[in-house]
Amino acid sequence: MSEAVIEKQESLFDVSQNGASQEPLSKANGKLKRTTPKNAQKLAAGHREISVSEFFTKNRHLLGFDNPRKALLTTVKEAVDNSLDACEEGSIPPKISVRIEVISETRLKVTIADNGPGIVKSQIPKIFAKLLYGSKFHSLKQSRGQQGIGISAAGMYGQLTTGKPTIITSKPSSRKPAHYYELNIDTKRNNPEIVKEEDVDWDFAKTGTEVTIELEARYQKGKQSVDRYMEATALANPHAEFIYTPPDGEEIHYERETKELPPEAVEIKPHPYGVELGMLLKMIKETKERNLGLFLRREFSRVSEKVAEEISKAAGFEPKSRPSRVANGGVEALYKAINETKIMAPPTTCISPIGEELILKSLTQKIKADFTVSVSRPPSVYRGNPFLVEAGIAWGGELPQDDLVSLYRFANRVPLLYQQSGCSITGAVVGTDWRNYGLSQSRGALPAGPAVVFVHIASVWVPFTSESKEAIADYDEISKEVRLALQECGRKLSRHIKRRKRQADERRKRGYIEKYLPHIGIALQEILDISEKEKEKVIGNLAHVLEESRGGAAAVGADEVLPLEDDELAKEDES
Amino acid sequence: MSEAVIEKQESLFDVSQNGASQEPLSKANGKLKRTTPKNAQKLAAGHREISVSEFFTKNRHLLGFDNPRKALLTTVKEAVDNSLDACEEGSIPPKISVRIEVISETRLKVTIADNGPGIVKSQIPKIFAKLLYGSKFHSLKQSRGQQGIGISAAGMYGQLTTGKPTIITSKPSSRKPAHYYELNIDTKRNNPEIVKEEDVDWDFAKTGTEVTIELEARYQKGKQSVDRYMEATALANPHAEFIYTPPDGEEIHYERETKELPPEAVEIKPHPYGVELGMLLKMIKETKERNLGLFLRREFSRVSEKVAEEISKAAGFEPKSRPSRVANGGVEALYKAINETKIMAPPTTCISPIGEELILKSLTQKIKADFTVSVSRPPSVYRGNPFLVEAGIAWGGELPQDDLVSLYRFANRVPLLYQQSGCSITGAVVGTDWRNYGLSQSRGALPAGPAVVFVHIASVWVPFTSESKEAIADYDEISKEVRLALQECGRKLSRHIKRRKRQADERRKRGYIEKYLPHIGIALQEILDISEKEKEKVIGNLAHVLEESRGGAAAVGADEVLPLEDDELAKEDES
Amino acid sequence: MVTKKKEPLVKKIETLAKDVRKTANEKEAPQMDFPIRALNNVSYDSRKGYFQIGDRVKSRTLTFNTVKTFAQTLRMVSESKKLIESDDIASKREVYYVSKGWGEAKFDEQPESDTVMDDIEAHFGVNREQLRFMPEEKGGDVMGKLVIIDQDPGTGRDIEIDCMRFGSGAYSIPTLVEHLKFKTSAKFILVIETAGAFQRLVKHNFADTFNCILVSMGGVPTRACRRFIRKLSDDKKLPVYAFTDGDPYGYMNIYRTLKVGSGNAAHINEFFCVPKAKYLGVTPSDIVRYNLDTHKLKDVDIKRAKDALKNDPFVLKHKPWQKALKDMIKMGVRVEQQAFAKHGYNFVLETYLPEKLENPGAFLP
Amino acid sequence: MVTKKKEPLVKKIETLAKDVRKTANEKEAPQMDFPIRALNNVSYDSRKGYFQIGDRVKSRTLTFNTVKTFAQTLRMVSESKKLIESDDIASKREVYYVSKGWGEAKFDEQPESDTVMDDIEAHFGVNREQLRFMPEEKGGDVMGKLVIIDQDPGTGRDIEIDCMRFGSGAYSIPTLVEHLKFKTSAKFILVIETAGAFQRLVKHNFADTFNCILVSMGGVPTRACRRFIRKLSDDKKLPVYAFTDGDPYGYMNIYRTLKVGSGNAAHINEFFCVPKAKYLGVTPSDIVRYNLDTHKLKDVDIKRAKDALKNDPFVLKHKPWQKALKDMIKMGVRVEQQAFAKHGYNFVLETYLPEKLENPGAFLP
Repeated sequence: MSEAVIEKQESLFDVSQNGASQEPLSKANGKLKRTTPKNAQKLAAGHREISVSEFFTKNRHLLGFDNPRKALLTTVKEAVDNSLDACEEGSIPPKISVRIEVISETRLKVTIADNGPGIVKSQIPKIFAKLLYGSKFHSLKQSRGQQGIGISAAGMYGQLTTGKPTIITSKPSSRKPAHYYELNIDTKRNNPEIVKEEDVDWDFAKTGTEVTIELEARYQKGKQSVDRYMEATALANPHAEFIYTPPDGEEIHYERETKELPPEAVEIKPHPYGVELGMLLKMIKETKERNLGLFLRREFSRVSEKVAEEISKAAGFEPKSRPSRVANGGVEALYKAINETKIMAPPTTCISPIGEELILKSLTQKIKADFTVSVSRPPSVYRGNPFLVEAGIAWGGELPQDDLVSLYRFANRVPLLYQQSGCSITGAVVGTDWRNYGLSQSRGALPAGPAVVFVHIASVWVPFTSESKEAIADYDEISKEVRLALQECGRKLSRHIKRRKRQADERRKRGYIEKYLPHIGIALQEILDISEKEKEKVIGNLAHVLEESRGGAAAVGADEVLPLEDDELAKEDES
Repeated sequence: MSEAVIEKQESLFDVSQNGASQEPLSKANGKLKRTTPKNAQKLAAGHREISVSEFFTKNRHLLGFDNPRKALLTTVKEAVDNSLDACEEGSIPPKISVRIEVISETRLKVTIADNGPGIVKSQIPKIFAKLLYGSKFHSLKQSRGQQGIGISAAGMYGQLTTGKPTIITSKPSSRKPAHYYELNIDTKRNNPEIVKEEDVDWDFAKTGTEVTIELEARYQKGKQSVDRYMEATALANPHAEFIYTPPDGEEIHYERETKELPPEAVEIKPHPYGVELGMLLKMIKETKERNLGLFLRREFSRVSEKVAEEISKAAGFEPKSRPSRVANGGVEALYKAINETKIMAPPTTCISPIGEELILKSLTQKIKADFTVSVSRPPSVYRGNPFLVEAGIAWGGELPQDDLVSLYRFANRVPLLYQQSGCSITGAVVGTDWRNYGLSQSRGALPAGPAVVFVHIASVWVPFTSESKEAIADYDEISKEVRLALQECGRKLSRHIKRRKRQADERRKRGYIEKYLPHIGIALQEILDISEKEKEKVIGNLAHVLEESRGGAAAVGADEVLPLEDDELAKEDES
Repeated sequence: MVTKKKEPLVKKIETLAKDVRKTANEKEAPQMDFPIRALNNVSYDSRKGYFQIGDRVKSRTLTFNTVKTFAQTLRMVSESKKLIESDDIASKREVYYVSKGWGEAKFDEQPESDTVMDDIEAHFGVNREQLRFMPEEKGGDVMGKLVIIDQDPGTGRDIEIDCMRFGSGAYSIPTLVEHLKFKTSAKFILVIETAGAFQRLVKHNFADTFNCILVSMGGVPTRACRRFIRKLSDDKKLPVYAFTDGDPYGYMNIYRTLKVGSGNAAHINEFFCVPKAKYLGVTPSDIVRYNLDTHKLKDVDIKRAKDALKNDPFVLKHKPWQKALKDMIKMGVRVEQQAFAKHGYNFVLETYLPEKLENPGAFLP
Repeated sequence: MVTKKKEPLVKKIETLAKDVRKTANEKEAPQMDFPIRALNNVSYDSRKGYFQIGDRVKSRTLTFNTVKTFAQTLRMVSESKKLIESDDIASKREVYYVSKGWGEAKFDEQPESDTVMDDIEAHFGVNREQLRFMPEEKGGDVMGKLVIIDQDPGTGRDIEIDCMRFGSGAYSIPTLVEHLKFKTSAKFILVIETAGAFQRLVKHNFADTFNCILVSMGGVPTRACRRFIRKLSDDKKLPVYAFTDGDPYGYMNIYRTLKVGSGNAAHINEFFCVPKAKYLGVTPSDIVRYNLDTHKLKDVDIKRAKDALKNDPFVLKHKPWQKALKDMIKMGVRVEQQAFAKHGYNFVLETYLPEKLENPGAFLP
C-alpha cells in the first residue's frame, strides 16, 4: 500500500512544477473529446529535458524507498556506508553513532555521526543535496558505495515526506569549528538549496560528519530491521566501533576488535575478458594511445607486450596499427581475438578481505557461542572480475538448539538483509551436506542447529541478481568458492562437534555397563539358576570385556537392525 | 546468470571512461597496503558529477534490461508505446508493424514502424539518443509513456551489447522524403552522436517513424513473450492495427475493430488530497500567484472560491494572505486544513476508457470463444486520483476446458505480463466467488474453465507495486471497482452458462426417462407379477408425471444423500 | 430350495410396489419416506438403552433428480423379495455386483448401493439381515458355558454346539444369528476387545472357573457380534461385562457402540445394541490402582474424548463416563488390556478380573 | 500347572546361556549368530516348496552398541524358558509389557521387541509359537468334513470337534495349532479369501456336497491359519486349493504367502507355508471365460505385479504365474470373488467352482 501512496504523491508534485501546457480551469473540467490533432512540429514543441532529481522523485522506489520500513533502513544504510568509507579513506578507525528518534507515529528522525576526515565546506551542499554527485562511481575497486545518489536521495525523501531539510554538521579540521548546514534539493534543477549555514561547535570527534534526516518511516524489529543491520555491520567491520540507539531507548555499543584498518583496495584497470563489444568499440574510438598495442597494454590489466601482439595478430592487425583503423570495422575481430587469447587472471589487490583472524574475533566477541571457526579463501576470478570469499561459523552456547541456523550474508562488508532465498550464498549453504559436519538438515533447507553462519563476498564488482542489491547471482565460480569455504569451516566444526559427541558418548557408554549388564546377569541367573556370587562374577567379566573393546565399538556394532530389502515381501508376515 | 553478466560488463565499461586516479601499471599489480590517508581536502578533489546515461549504463536492469529475454520485450514495448502515443496525439488510427529478425544465436534485430505524424528532423537525435528527454513526463493525464527514457535506453542497450547504432527513419510530411539517421549515445555526456544521416524514400505510410535496434536478446514463447504482448496489446487497443512478424516467420495480422480513436485524455491539475507536505511547501514557495486563495484555486483542481476560503481560514490564514507568509511556518497548518476540508472529487476527463462495446468487439474478434461480455465501470477516485476499471470475459468455444482461465491485465491499455500473483487485479479475480457464476474454482486460485478474463485499469497515476510496473498495488478503492466489474461480467456470464446448462440438463433429463423408468417397471413386474402391458402402462404414466414435473425438479430433489453430521458417530457402523 | 409361507416383509414390499403403481396410474408422482439418519435426529433414553431415531422424515418424490435412485431402490427391494422367497442370502458386495446386470441403473461404486440399502432398512424399519443382505465380515469368537442350537444347512435339522468343547479354538459367530437358540448355565457374558486377551482366558479355562461365556470382538463389534450378544443376553437374562483397552476408542467406538449403537445406524440400533452391557475396564482409575504402564494420548484420542464430552448423547446422560473421560484427558495417558502383563502374564485373570468381578455394581454404566 | 519333562528348546536356551557365561569368564566378548533375514539371502526351490533362508549369517558380538539388545535378547530368552516350563503362552504385546519391568533394558516400542523376538526365532531355528510367544490375531474360520482333536483346557483330556456340526457358524482357529490332531474323510481343502464367499458356501452346504473342508482366511492368512492348513494337509495328505480375488494382492500377498511364505519370515517359512497349495481362481482367463465385471487396476496393483515379475523368486520360477500377471497388466483390470453374483448369487457354487474342480490339473501352480 504505502509504496503506491508515495508514487502517486510524487506524480502530483511533479506536475505542480510544470509550467508547460497549462490549460484554463474551465477546460480541465470539460467533457472527453478529441482536441486538434498534433503534427510533428506541434509534438516537437512539447519535448524537453528532465532533471535526474525529478526522475527519481517520481521513481523513488528505484533507490530503496519503497515503503516506510525500507526507507528507514535505506537511510541508515546509506549514511553508515558513507561514514565507513570516509573513515577508511581518511585512515581513521571508524567510530559511528546511529540514533533513531520518534517524532510522531509515522515520522522518525535519524542521526548518524562519524569520526571521519570531515568534508570541506564548499563540497557539503553538493554531496548531500545533489543526485549523481560522488567520488566512487568511476573506480574499479572494492567499495561499499552506491553511485553518488544514496545519501542525497535519503535527504530528498525526507524533504518530500516531511518538508524538513537535511541537517549536516561537518568538521574537517580539529582546530577549527564545524560547518553547520540545512539543505534542501531543488529537484527541478538537481541542485542544492541552502536553507541555513553557520559555524558551530561539535564534539563527537576531532574531525567528522553528522547528518540528520527527518522522514516518514516505520521502525520494526526482525530479520530486515535496522537492529539486524547494525549487528551484521558490526560483525563484518571489526575495525569499527558503533553506538546504536534505537527508538525504544537502550543504547547498544559494538566495540571494535582491532585498531588496524583493513588493507586499502587498489584500483585496477579492466580485464580484457570482461569487456562487451559495444564498450570495446567506444574505448578504441576514444583512446589517446597511438597504436593498438599500447591501447591494449595501457587501458587493460594483464596485457603484456607479448599478449598485445598475440591479440593484434589474431585480429588481423599489427600492434602498430592505428586505433582508428581498428575502430573502422575491425572491432568484432578484435573482440573475438581477445576472447581466444590466453590472458593472465586480473590482479587481486583491488579486493580487501576481512581476514580469518578478525572474523574469528568478531564472531567470538559478538555471538554468544561455544566455538567459532573462520576461513578466508584465496582470491579467485569470475568473468575477469577478481573476488574472494570468507566464511565463519559460531556454534553452541546460547544459540537456539533446534532452529535453522542464522545466515549472515555480506557483499563487500555490507550486510544483505533481503531476498535470502534468491541468493547464491543461500544456495551454497543449502547445497552443502551439513550432516557430514554434525548439523541436521532437511533436503533443500538450511541446516538446523545452534549456529550462526557468516559468508562474505568481496569483489570489485559483486554480481547482484537485481537492482535492490540484496542477492548474489549464481556464478559457478562464486558458488564453488562459497562451498569450499563452508566445507572448510564445516570440517573444523565437525571435528569440534565430534569431540563433544565423543565425550558424551564415553559418558553414555560408561552408563551402559551399569544399565544393561545387570540384566544379562539376571537372565543368566534365571536360565542357569546360578548363585548371586557367580552372577556378579560374570557381570564383572563382561564389564572388563566392554572396557577393553571401547575403541573399536563403533565399527563392530554398525549393522544393528537387520535390513529388509524388499518392502513388498517384508510386509506380508505381520501377524 | 545473464543479468549479472550485464552488470559486470557495465562496470568495466564505465571505468574505461574514467581518466581520474589512474595509477601506473606497476602499482596496480602490487601488494595490498594502506596508501597515504586522505583528509577532507584530498577527498573533495575526487568528487565529480555523474551523467544520467553513465548511471543507467551501470544500472540498466532498472529500466527493464535485466536479461536477454526481458531486454527484447522491453525494447518492443517501449517502441510500440511510443508509436501508439504518437499516432493518437496525431489523431491517426495507428498501424504498427513489429518485426523481429535473428542475427545470431544471441543477437536479434527489432524493427518497429508506425504511421504516426513523424518527428521533425531536429528532434530525432535527442528523442532516440538522449535519456530523460521526452514530452510526457510532466503531464497529469492518462498515458502509456515512461519518462523519456525508454526508447533511448533500448538504443543504448543495443549499442552496448552489439556496438550497432540505433537506426531511425522518420517522415513528418507526406510530401517530402523521410529523414534517415544512425545514432549512438555519448554516454559520458548523455548526448546523441550522429553516425550517419540522409534523406531516403520510405513507403510504410504517408507519415510515420521506423526504428531499428540490434541487441543481445532471446526470443522465447510463453506468458511473458513478445507474442503474448502483441496479442494483449491488440486486445486493449481495438483502434489500432498491428502487423507482427516473429523470428520464426509467420506474419500475424491484428485488424482494428474501429477507425475511431479513443477520446483524448485531458490534462488536469493535482487534487489537493494527493499532495504531500514537502511538495505543498515547495509549491507555495515557488508560486507566482499573489495570494493564498488564488494559489489554491489555480494550482489545484476542484478548489472553488468558497473552498479556498474554507481551507485558508481553517489553516489560520485569510485567502488574501501572501503565499510567502504561509510558506514561512504555516505549511503544516495548511496541509492539515486541506485534509480536513471537504473537496469535490477530481474531474475524470483525464482518463480515457476503451469502452464496453469495443472490449466486446475486440474479445469477440480476437478470442475464439462462444460468448463474450464486457463492463466499463464509471470513474472513481483513490487518494485524489481518478481511475476507472473495465473488464471482459470470453467464454467457451475453442478455449481449453479444464485449465485455469487466462487472465489479461492492463494498465492504461498497456499489458502487464510479469508479477501476476502479486497484482491486486489477480487478487480481485481470485477473491471473487466464481462458482456463483458457473466456473469452478479452488480456494485461493484463479477460476478454472474455458475463459479469458480481461481487466483494464485506466488512471492518471496507476499505483504499481514496484518499479517494474507490472503489478498494481492493493488499494481498497481499486480492488472494489475491479470486483464490481468482474461481478457484473460474472452475472452476465452466469446467465449464459446457466442457459447452456439448462439446455444440456433438458437433454439429460429426457434421457432419464429412457434409462431409468424401465427399471422401475421391471421391479414392479418382479414384485407384483404384473403383465407386460400393465408394466408399459405404469412406465408411460410415470413418464408423463416426470414431464409435468420438469419445472420444479431441481428444487425438489436437492437433498439426495442423507446427511451424516457427526463423523465420529457415523464411522462406527461400517460392517 | 424350500418355499415357505409369505413373510410379513414380503407383504410390506408388495405394498410398497402397489402404492407406486397406484400413484403412477393416478398420474401423481410416487413417493417414499425415510427417517433421517443423522445425529440431530437421534435421541438417547437410558431406560430404552439405545440411540433411537427421531421423527424427522425425508420424502423422496419421483423427479428427474431422484429417478435413478428410485429405480435402484425398487430393483433392490425386488432383489430382497427374491432372496427371502428362495431363503437365500447375499452379501453387500454381491448385491452391488448384481446391479451390474441392471444396465444404466447399475451402481458405479459400492457406497452407492450401501446407501440405498440403508434407506430401505430405514424405510421398512427392519434390519439389513432381515432383507437377506449380509455384511462381508463375520462376528467374533465365542467360548464358554454355552450350547448354541443351530440348523444343519444340509438337513435343516437342529444341531447343538457346545462352546466348552473347542479346546484351544472357539466358535465363530456367523453373519446371521437371528435363528440361533441357546442353552446355558453361565452367570455372565464377558466381552473382550482383543483376540490376545481372549486367547489367554481360553487357555487358562477362565470360562469354567468363573462360569461364564467369553466373546472376543476383535475391535469395534460387528453387527452380527452385537446382535449375537444381545440375543443371548436377552434370551438367557445374562449380564454383559465389557473389557477393552482403556482409551477413548475403547470407550466410545467399541463399548458405546456395543451398548447403545451408533448415530448413523439409529434406525436399527433397537436390534443391534446391548443396552444392559456394563463397563468392567480398563478404567482410568485402574491405571492408578494397578500401577499400569501407559502411553501418551494421541491428538486423535483427545479430540475423540472431547467430542464425546460435547456431543455424544450417551456420555451427556452418564456422569460417570464424563468423569472417566475428563480424568483420562487430565492424566493424558491411555492404557491397554495387555498392560497387566507387567505384573505377570496371568495377573489379569488371577487378580484383576476376579477383583473386578466381585463388585459389578462399581462398573461404569 | 503341570511341569513336563525338559523340552529340547529349553536345553538349547540353557546352552546359549552357558556359552555366554563361559565366554565371559574367559574374558572374551560373547557372540550370537543370526541368519540374515533379507531377500538376498532367500532362495526358492520348487521341490522344497517354500522360501528358504540362505547361509549368510550376522554375528552380534557384545559391544557398547549391542549391549542393550544383548541384554534384552537374553531376558526374552529367559522369559521363553519360563513360559515353556509353566506351559503358558504370552502374546507379543504382553512380552513387550513384561519388559517394562526390566528397568533401563525395557523396550520403548513394540517393534523393538518384535525384532528381538524374530532374532531369537532365527537363532534357534524355531518358530515364535514354539517359544510360546503368540500373535495377537487368530487364524480364520473352518467348517466341513473335519473332526479336530484338541485338549480340554481344564481337564487336559482329548475332545473332538466336528466341523460339520456348526450350523451357520464355524470353528475359529486358535493361535497355537501344533497340538491339534485331525480326522477327516474330505477329498480336498478349499481356502477362501473373503468371509462373504465362505459364508455363502457354508449356507449352501458346499462342504457336504463336495466332500471337502472350507477355510476362510479373511485376507492375508495369519501364521496360525497357514500352519493349520499346512498341518492338516500334511497329516491327512489332502490337496489344498486357493480361491481369492483376481488381483495382484490376491495372487502375491495372499496366495504366494500361503504357499511359499514371505521373504521376511524366510527362517520359519519351512513350517508356515503350504507348498502343496494350488491356485483355483479367480484367474485372468476366468474374466474372459465367465464374462465378469471388473475394476481398473490401481497404480499400486500394477506396481505390485511388475515388482513380482522382476524380483519375486516364486514368480521367476513359475512361467504360468508370469503369464497370468502379464495378462492382468495387459488387460488392465482386476476381478473380485463376488463378481460371479452378476450371473446369480449361487452361480459361484453351482457352476464356477464345480467346473473348476473337475480339472484341478489346470490350476495355477
